[in-house]
Amino acid sequence: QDSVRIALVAKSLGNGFFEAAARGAEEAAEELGNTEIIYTGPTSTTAEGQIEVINSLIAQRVDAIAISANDPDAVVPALQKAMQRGITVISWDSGVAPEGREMHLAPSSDELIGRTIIKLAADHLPEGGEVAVLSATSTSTNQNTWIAEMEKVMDQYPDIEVVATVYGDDLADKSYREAQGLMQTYPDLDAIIAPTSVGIVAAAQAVQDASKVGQVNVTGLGLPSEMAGAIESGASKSFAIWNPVDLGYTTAMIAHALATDEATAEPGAEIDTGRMGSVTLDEDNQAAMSEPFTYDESNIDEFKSIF
Amino acid sequence: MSLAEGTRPRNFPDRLTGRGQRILRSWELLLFVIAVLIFIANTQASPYFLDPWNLSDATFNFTEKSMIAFAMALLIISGEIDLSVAGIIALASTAMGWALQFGVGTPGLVAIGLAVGLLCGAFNGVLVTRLGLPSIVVTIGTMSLFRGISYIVLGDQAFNGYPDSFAWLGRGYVFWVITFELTLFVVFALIYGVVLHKTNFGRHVYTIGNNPVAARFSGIRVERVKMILFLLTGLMSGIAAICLTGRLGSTRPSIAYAWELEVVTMVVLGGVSILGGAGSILGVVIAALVIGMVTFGLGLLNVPGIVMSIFIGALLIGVIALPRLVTKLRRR
Amino acid sequence: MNYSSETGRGVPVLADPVLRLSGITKTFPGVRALSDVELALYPGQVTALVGENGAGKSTLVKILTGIYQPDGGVIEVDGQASKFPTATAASAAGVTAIHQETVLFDELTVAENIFLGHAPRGRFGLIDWTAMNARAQEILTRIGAQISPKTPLRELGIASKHLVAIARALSVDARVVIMDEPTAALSSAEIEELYELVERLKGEGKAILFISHKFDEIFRIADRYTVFRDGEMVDAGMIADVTENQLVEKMVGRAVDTIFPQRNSNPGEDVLTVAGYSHPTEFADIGFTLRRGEILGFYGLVGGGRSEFMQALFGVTKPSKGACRIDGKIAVIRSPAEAIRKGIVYVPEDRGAQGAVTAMPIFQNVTLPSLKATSHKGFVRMAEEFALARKYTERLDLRAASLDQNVGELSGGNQQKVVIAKWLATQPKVIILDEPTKGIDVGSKAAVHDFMAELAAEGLSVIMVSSEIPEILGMSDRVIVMREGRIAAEFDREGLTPETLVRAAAGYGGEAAA
Amino acid sequence: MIRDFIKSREAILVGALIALILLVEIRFSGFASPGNLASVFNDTSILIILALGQMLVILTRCIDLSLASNLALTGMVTAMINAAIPGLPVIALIALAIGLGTLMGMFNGILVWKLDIPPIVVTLGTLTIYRGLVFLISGGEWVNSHEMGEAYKALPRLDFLGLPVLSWIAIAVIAGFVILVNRSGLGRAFYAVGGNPHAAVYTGIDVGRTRFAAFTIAGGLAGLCGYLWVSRYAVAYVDVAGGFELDVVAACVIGGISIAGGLGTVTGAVLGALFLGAIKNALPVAGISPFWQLAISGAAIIIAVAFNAQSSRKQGRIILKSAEHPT
Ligand SMILES: Nc1ncnc2c1ncn2[C@@H]1O[C@H](COP(=O)(O)OP(=O)(O)OP(=O)(O)O)[C@@H](O)[C@H]1O
Ligand SMILES: Nc1ncnc2c1ncn2[C@@H]1O[C@H](COP(=O)(O)OP(=O)(O)OP(=O)(O)O)[C@@H](O)[C@H]1O
Ligand SMILES: [Mg+2]
Ligand SMILES: [Mg+2]
Repeated sequence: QDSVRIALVAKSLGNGFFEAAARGAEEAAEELGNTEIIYTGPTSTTAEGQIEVINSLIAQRVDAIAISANDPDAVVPALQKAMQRGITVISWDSGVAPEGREMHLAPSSDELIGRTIIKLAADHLPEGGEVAVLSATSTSTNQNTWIAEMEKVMDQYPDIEVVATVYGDDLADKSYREAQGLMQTYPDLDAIIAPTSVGIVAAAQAVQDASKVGQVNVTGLGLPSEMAGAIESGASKSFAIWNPVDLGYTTAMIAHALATDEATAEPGAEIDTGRMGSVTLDEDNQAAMSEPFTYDESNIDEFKSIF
Repeated sequence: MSLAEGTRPRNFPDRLTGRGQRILRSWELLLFVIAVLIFIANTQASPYFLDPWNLSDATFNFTEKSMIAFAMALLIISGEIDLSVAGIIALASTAMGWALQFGVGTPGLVAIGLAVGLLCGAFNGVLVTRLGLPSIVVTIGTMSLFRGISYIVLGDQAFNGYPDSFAWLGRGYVFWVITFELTLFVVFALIYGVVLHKTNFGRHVYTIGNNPVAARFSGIRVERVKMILFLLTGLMSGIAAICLTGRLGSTRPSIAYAWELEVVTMVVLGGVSILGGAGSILGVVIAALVIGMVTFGLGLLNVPGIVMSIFIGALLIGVIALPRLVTKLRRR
Repeated sequence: MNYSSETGRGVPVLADPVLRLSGITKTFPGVRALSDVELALYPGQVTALVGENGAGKSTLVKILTGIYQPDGGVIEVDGQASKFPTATAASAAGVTAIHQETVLFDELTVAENIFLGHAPRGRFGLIDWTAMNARAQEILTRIGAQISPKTPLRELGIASKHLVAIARALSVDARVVIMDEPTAALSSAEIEELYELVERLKGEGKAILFISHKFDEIFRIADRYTVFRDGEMVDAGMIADVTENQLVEKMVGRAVDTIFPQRNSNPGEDVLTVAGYSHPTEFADIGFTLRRGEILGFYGLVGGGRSEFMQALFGVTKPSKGACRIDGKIAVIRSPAEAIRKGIVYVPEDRGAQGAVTAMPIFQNVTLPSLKATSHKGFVRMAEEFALARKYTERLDLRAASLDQNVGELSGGNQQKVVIAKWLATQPKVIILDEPTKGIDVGSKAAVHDFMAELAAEGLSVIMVSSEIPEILGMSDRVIVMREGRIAAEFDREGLTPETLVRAAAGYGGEAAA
Repeated sequence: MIRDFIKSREAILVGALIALILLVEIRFSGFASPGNLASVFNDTSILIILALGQMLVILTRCIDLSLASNLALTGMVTAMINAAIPGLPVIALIALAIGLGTLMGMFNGILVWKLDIPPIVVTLGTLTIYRGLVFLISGGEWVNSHEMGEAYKALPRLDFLGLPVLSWIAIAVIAGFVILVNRSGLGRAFYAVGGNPHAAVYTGIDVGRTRFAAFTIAGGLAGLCGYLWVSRYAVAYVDVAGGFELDVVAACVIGGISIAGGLGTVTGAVLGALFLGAIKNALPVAGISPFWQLAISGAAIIIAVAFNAQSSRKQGRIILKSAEHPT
């Protein structure tokens, strides 16, 4: 029998997060046997690029496409075409509108992430203080959802004030400059929350270069391999992330199950995800993995070589 | 002619070389051979390549870009360039999305897309022809300006919910596997081919590209021709914006990011001289097919896009360098 | 082959040549520009190099100055075989040139234009600007040019630019000075200065190669001559041994009638009336009438504003004031297109930049302003274009390989024929010819003159801008002299003398006639 | 001299720059403080160095669109080598970066020189090729801060006489350029080749070789910037400096370097870069929405080019002697 071919489509190639997810997917493929992972994606984070990739995957008649979308709507027609031709389509990480996929696997629930990022900052500010948000590209959906979720729980932290939200466009230099700008505009800034792996690294570097280690704590979502330096220098006291390896692993497991008809995507369905246990779909055919995991001095060395 | 009597007027033919010889020496033939080779290589490399539906899907890789490339070819032949085309797409798409919020229907959206394209083209055209500014610099500026306005309007938001009739313009099929976009591509290829090669206007475009001063002294309204070309390029960007927006079903400020360089690459690969004065639409058509086939063929092998772009970059330099290298070596 | 023994004819050979060329050959794709050419230059002597357009004179200059490499042949300097791979090598060997084209840099200062490539160096090999300016001043004074070395070149007029080019040639310590049509852009006073300079250089023992189409100056300053025809050296000798007519015959390979065509002019009704044409900076208050079948000469010193006015009349630039009538009707001309439609055409002075589209074929150049006639509803018709182009190029006796040959591949005279053919094809009422024979050899020149006469006889009205007095006197029915942007005088041909013209052009009581 | 300067476009740029700084200062006091201005300069250092390289290329009537890709590739190579062989001294890595960048510049230059391919075509091609190579050698992986050596990261930040070494490198490059451009034969050749390539040949200047030199120098500087960028931001990845090539061209244009060649000054290029740098730094500080940034820099380019064209418009020759010289 032919092997099951699962395409894992990243937002763009050359991003450590997705590389790590691909490793997780490979792990799942090995476990499942007779499964091939096609890890692919466009050069830059555009919808047009992803559509080209999807078209070529449809042409190859892969068995499943699992995509982290650059635009939840723009990729829908292409994915619908894929589904019409019998390809299993799921989204993971950054979602696709419901009509364009069978189910969505969120790395964590938006609510949990929103709560976590403010908590990370607040834990080190018992007296309260000023925090600012350094987001990624202005067009990425998940960033904005998390920030919105964070704002919903702000009343639990009356002493903490969010003074600004700026965008680093997921570019190291721009994020760096934005972080610098924040520190100049708000001399009393206590923390920068960057819910993006590019922004958090750049912000930590900016804090270090401004000799504000100890005054400004950088936190948010980042990868241990990229943040190890910042933890070491003290620019960041802690940060969180879900485990991309686990995310990729789970995605591949679900895609395989749906593609081989071992499971169907419908509200309430429970899908077995190997070593990760199982996920249950909600009424929107969405499933969330666990709460983000927090990394600090105590555990960074253990993870920095993993992802 | 008293003085010419001493020497007999020499007889010379209209043309020295026949049509066959001209074709044999043409750039288009070289490009066509490359296209055929790539086609064969693709059929060998992937069993999925020779499938009408797949090939039909693959045409989306180049149809929108090549529509702009046709107008850009004329503009570059006339000695100017427009790097703001992708910015125009972003702005036109944003304007359509904005109008959509007020319940404007498909015909209205199309009209807005075309109008914004024309306006942007007119803006570039005025800066270049009236103020006499170099187009490469002006359009580097308007490239940021047009897309920048999109960012100001949209920020991190997106417009979506385009009606199906509008989406059809980007996704619809006219007949079997023939998409609406592909039909437009063919129609525009014919129109631009005829305009450039068979009309007085086309001749004026070539003349201006070769020697704008002599063109002016010959009674050609150089500024007007250039203005028309900027308007056409804007209009084609507007049309591309309509198709692309219809296909994506959503508008974000980052739409068509970095397309300007891909369009210019297509035009130059098609044998249009970046210095102006030479080139053909047939060349651009073949170049569009070559780029489409390369990206699709490599895509089928799951080669990352950035590696494809190495391939296309090398193709661009290689195809232009090769004939020069050969003449150089032959002259030794 | 020994040059001096062959052409000696009792001429005392003074010294060994400084520079001797033998067997020099140069081919361009499709053109043999020079074949097996001989030339020797002697210290303290001026050798005139004459030949028709495209005979290969400038090509030889470029070979001597290291810009082109010959395909074969030997260059000997002081009896030593040498090679000039670059312009620097040539100037190091003591060969310097004033080129036919002005080869200067608008954005650099005068001093730097003079010293570019061999600027005085100071410490660490860095350019010493102070020394450069001082030395530039020295040279400029020496050639009698009143130009400050620190002025940006772009602020100079065309004649001053030419003086800078001359200064540049003299800034290297050369033994061989080549001048390729050095007087083409100079006024008569400046030409006089140049002659003096040549005398001085002769006195310093320099060998001079002087290229010109003007026989009066050749006979005035040259000691020797060399004649090129179609890329071959056909004769050489002492100037004292030849007459002007003999020289022309050697050049063209046949006897040439240098007398201007005989015309019976009987101008008809007024065709063009110009009144009060003015421009803020270029010209003021120009008015005249032009009649049917008339040739109206415009004389003046270079830079007198004639071309500027003609271009305004043709719609290239806008006049600030003034009106013109064509056939009695008021005509507003805002663009060349309008001028062409109303029957006025202009053959520009700068053939390469304004006249011909060199990278396009002959037939397309010819039909450019007549496309309306050869096309059908905006669609081109190639066959009709070829027919039209053939008709007019044949009439002008064009020499070319084919009608789809690029104009750039033609010699200067033939390019001019293409440009004229282009305008005749529009069947104009008035044709303005701006320096129609500038840089054209005697053969082609006579052809152009004959043609002009023929056109006038057919009823076309001709305005001829020229800086050559014989041409003006020989061709015009009437002459208008322009000076500093205004009409200085108007004359009938009858009884007009060169002196009167020169006086009018220079201003009464101004510098004396040349 | 002073009067000439006041009328020059450099003076206007200085004025615009000061006005911009004061404007931001009004909204946010402290922006114009020496410390902050120094940090803006430091931030703009890389742009300045690249703009100077690009200036040479543009002076010769060429353009180099591959500078940012060159930077990304050299940056990635030095980072990967640093990660793989931590013992290698930083100076060797810098030499390597410059060497590699120079090679890439030479590749562009040789195609322009020997095969006479239009520079925009050559560098459009190498723009994608060099960037693609970054992906190929890194496999899309990042090189992260903790994988880099301390010395590698520390150099650009080292404080020397109150300024970081990065700033000093920019100052050294500027000084070098002033001498190169104004006092050396090669420097003047750049102007000659761009001002009138045809005439340059008659002056003994080899047009192709001079262009080659411009591309080579620009490439070498891009290589240097590759190291500086990666060590400054302590991260190397495929998209480093993506799209930066157009910023560099924009800096030159704003600085009055004529795209037609042969016209421009070191001061202009530096000021153009500083102007862009100041805008980029001022926006976040002045609290202007980041979404405005693109449109503002676009408008700045258009205004600058319109302005430069206006001030350098050829004054018509004046033939007419006015009334005071009647004949
Ligand atoms: N770069 C070139 N490429 C091709 N052909 C050329 C080139 N330069 C000159 N020729 C040709 O070589 C021949 C000699 O030209 P050259 O310029 O030496 O003539 P010339 O004697 O100086 O004429 P003129 O009196 O018009 O200046 C002409 O037929 C010309 O068309
Ligand atoms: N300073 C200058 N820089 C560049 N070109 C110049 C300059 N001065 C004059 N020219 C050019 O020289 C030509 C002659 O100038 P103008 O038309 O004013 O005088 P003219 O009386 O027509 O002289 P000519 O005898 O050359 O026809 C024109 O084509 C003009 O563009
Ligand atoms: Mg000549
Ligand atoms: Mg003139």
